[in-house]
Amino acid sequence: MKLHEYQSKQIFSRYRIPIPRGRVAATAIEAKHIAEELGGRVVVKAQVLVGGRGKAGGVKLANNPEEAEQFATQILSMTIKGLPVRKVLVDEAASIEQEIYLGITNDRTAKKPVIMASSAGGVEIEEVARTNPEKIVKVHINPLIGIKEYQTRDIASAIDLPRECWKQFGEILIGLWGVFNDKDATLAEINPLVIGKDRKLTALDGKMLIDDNALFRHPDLSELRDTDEDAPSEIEARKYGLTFIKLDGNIGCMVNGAGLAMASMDILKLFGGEPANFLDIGGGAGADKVAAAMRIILSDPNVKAILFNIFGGITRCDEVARGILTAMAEVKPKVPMVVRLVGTNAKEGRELLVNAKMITAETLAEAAQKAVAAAKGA
Amino acid sequence: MKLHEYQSKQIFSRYRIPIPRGRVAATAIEAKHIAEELGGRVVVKAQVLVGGRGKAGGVKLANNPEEAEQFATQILSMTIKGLPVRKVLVDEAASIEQEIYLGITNDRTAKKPVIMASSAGGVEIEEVARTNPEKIVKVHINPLIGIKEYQTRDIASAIDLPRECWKQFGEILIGLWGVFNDKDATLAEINPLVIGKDRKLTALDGKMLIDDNALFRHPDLSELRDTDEDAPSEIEARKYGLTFIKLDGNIGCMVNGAGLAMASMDILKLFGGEPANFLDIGGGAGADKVAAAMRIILSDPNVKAILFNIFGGITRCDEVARGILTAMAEVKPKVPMVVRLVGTNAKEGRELLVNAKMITAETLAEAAQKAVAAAKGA
Amino acid sequence: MSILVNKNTRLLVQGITGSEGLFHTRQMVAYGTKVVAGMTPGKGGQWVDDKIPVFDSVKIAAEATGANVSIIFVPARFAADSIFEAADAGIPFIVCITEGIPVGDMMRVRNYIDMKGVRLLGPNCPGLLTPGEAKVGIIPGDIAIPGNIGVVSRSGTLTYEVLYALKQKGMGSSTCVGIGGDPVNGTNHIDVLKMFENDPKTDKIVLIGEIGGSDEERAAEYIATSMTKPVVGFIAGQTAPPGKRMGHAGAIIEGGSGSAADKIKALEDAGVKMARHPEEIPDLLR
Amino acid sequence: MSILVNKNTRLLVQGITGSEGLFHTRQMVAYGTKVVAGMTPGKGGQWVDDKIPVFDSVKIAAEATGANVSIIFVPARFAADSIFEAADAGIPFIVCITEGIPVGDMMRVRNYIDMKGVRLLGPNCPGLLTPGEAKVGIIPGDIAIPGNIGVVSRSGTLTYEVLYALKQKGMGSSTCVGIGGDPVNGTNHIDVLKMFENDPKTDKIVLIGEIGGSDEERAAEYIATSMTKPVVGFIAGQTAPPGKRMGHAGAIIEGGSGSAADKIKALEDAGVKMARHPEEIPDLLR
Repeated sequence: MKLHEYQSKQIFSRYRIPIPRGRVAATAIEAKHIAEELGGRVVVKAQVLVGGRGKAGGVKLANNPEEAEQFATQILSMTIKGLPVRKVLVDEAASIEQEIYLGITNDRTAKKPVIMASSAGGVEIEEVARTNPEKIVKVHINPLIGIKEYQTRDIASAIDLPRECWKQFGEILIGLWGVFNDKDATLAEINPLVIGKDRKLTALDGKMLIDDNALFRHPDLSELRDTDEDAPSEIEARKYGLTFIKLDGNIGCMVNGAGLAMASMDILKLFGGEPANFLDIGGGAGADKVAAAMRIILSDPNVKAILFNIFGGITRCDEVARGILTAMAEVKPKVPMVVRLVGTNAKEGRELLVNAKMITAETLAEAAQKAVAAAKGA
Repeated sequence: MKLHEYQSKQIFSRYRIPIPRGRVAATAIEAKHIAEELGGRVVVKAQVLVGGRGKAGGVKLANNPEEAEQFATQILSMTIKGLPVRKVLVDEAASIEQEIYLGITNDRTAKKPVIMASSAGGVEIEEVARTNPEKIVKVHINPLIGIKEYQTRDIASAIDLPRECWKQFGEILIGLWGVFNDKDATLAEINPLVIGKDRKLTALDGKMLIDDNALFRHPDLSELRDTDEDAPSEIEARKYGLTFIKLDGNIGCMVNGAGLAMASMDILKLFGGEPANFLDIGGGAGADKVAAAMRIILSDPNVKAILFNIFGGITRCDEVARGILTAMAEVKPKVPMVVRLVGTNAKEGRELLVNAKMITAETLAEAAQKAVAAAKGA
Repeated sequence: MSILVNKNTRLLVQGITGSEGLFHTRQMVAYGTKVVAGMTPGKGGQWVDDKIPVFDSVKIAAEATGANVSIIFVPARFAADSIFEAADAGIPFIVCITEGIPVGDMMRVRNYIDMKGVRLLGPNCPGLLTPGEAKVGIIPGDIAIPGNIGVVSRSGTLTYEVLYALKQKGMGSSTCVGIGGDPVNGTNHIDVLKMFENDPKTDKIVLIGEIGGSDEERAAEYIATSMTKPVVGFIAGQTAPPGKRMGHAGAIIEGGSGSAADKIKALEDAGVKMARHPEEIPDLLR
Repeated sequence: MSILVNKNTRLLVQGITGSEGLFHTRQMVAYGTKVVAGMTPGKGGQWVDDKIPVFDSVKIAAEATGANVSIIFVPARFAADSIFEAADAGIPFIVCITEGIPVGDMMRVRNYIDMKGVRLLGPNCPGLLTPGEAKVGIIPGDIAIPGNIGVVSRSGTLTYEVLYALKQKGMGSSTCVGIGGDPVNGTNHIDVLKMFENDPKTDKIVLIGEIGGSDEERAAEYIATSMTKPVVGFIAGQTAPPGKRMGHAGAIIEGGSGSAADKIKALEDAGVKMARHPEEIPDLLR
């Protein structure tokens, strides 16, 4: 789950990471009032859960409250990469001497959280990794003992931070580790962390990703979820515990298991088709869940055929068949459907579907080829 | 540093450990008001930093607010083991089905915190250790990963806790570990943890010791220090960074280093004397500190002689000598003083003291014998 | 022979009285796996199907029954604690089926068990199967027959698909190991490849990977430098769009690496024959 | 020979620019100890007395100078971090002089360094001295001469008293080790006794203990079962009142055990000759 910049920075500031004075606004007039409160120049920043808002014109420097209002009006009417801007953050403008990148994420290979820091802040770290990989300093944290002060100094030294800033930097990094660890983040990032003309460090921008699996420990964070970032069909799928991702093709897919679902998409492509979605109904799905999945697939007008590939294990093929029948009775689909049932109760499942006018297949390859043909014929 | 029961229980409750409703009172009329608020029967408990207050009559069950006032009046006028009772805790009376002991302390041998639990709660754990050692369950906590839920169940099972209480017990124990770990406690104890007739668990009494060395991390706890528990001379000594403990003998001791200080006391005893105090001036003590130490020793009217045993290392003997001269000029002591200076700048120190009419000694044994003789002669 | 589990496996089931735990315990028993004990806190003293004693604690269960492998079916929020419990009780091999464990929990678990020298398979995995000897997990027993092919996979049902395809061609496996799709897990491809390389009953190996992470790339390096036995591979997720999760937390394309194309290339360069789809695998093994 | 430190010791001083660190660095250099590097965060690039380079980090200092022992003189609130830093930098032997480190910090440190196989002496200790070879710590160099007596002690100045008494009688020591008085420390009596037992230069041993804990009792058991060399002992704190701290956090009489009487009895039962006061020790060694 992604957090907005203003949400991340609010959390940072609870961990004593200095952030600019500022507040979030949902209307241009609010933005003006905040700018008046802050006095002087402010930055008006679109709060959307995608990167590249700067290039899209979603970040503007305003010299006075009137300008702030004007920019807020513009920005609040924007849609950036398909996401409507619903809020802007109005922060006091900073004096910037140097921009630093500082982030903590998980290193799955090392099985440890890793701190990444770079003196080349202000641009995306992926960009730095591509152009100046030697500028990124990486230091692992042993999760059993947490971050150590000496590590903050090693990093400060490695990115050539002025010595007078080491102490502040150490406090900020220890705070960022606190955020990352306490909030079950998978990313906690300050970019840029700026050194001002007064030699004070400030987190000018903030980004956090929270581990969805850990949200049960963080009811306060769960409430912050912004569903804008997800397609409505994905939100609907989540309600039923389905993992659904909309794609651009025309063959709907319903599979149990993520790996098998990906393999099923791959084989469609191999035989010249294009999957319309990734859909994993998970293990042990009952008829209700299957019916919901089918409704979601069929809500996509691009879908010209559906491939069901179910390998029964915990999931029982007869349950899946029942779900298909339920959904068919309800939505009366007009597209051809190819079904392949193998494993637990496959025979019973096939029998249930015998009158459903579905195309059947024995092997995955056969099923994929039939689905591709059906989609083209339709 | 010891915390009072009410302070410990306030901290417990922040870690979601259930405690009885109640508040602390400094006057009998306050106690009455609290009893009125609580309604029903209340317990009035002396808040003093010594054990055995129950036997001393410092805990009373009151059936109504008037009784509460009356008991509070009595208890607030008491002195328990030399400590005046300045506050009482007024708690609602509990229904008690079973009393459990639950504590966490440090096991220096295992180098790990250890949970101690016993179904024989309500009495001091030292008493249980003496009479029913098999009734104490001990489980170590790995400080790198903290307490694990399974450990709470293992303990619940080992003390034969009713199964319906395991979940509550687990939450309480995890809370107690949070208290112990977050607050740098050296002891966090609930005794008794009671099971009520409604099968709910409540921490009826609470005790915490905080690691003095960690107080720099806990300014909030430092403020809670109750200096009543220490003799005034010990408080005065702490101000100067001296470790002083008053004893019952008549030979004052000033030594650098805790081990050497104890050895010096021991040798006095060996030669028939009785030390009046333990006093470690620490390493590198300057003249000021030495003078303060001497004033503290001489404030004890029992002192008939003083033994100075200084083994110079970081501590310079000439500095110590200067401190002795300063203090002598100020307090004009009338008791004989035996001084032994060895090590760093011993020669210079001895020269400084040549006119101070002190008894000198070469060896520790000689110094001790001379001090014993001086104290007897006086 | 075989790897990790066999006829001498004495299995303890953590979470045995839950619906999933109970269902799969019965399946494992039906397969012939020696399930010697179950564990559910607060249910100690009960029996499952009048045959398997249930205990309150792993330690007591292991002491009483000599269990040497543990399998975990408890809900995600309790799963890390269950792994700690098994590790602290001295169980040397732990299989965790549970899906959805926070990655922070797994970091702590992994660093701790490494320190203790305990092996973990999973989490979020289907477990493993030594056909004809022991089924420890949820892989359907009837889709695989004994044989000389070692199978290691990050996926669940995709693995079944492969085992089923092998069986259709009369090919069997020595052991089939599902390592799970989580970003931080206990056992990775290389660990299992090493065991297969040293297992006299295994002659050929099937490696099934997914997009995300770099486990397959590291496996490729190991295959190139240290393996003598032939390996056939398949990578799922060639059509997955960059940056989107495909159900498994691990299956995220991370900054250009971890893509199916990169993994396929690395494995091909290491001499692995790559299948275009699962049903091609049997032919490539001939 | 000798134990732990000798002519080949290449010492790094953490906190070298602090007043204590600087004072004792000069003392150690004057004694002949090879102090190869200093470390104070933010002071990297400076030099101490134009001879010892100062670094910002232990890792960089150790890589640049080949330091193989580190001594810590930093304030208590930073000391645990300094131990972690030295351990993570691969220093195999760390001496921590600092007094007043929170016991919770030391628990974490000890459990961590045990996992890493790093040896720690202290904290709250005077360090150690191999007369004529190396002084690593604050024991005054001129109170001991080379010889065949190994000294191990929980105390500071009391140890000096013993060394001084030995020197007065012309007796010298192989190595004198101050293990420190804190309740949780890195090296205990048994660890040092084992090293002395195996050290060909050590013929006799002096063990100095204090009230509190059970380190001496465990040492007594080790002496009784595993030592061939004679041991003379002394325990301080016979007159200490129960339950009161005597400066060292460890010196608390814990529920009847840890008393001087118990320790003396345990050591006597193990065949250790016990001195009644420090100056009796030389005679008991004859």
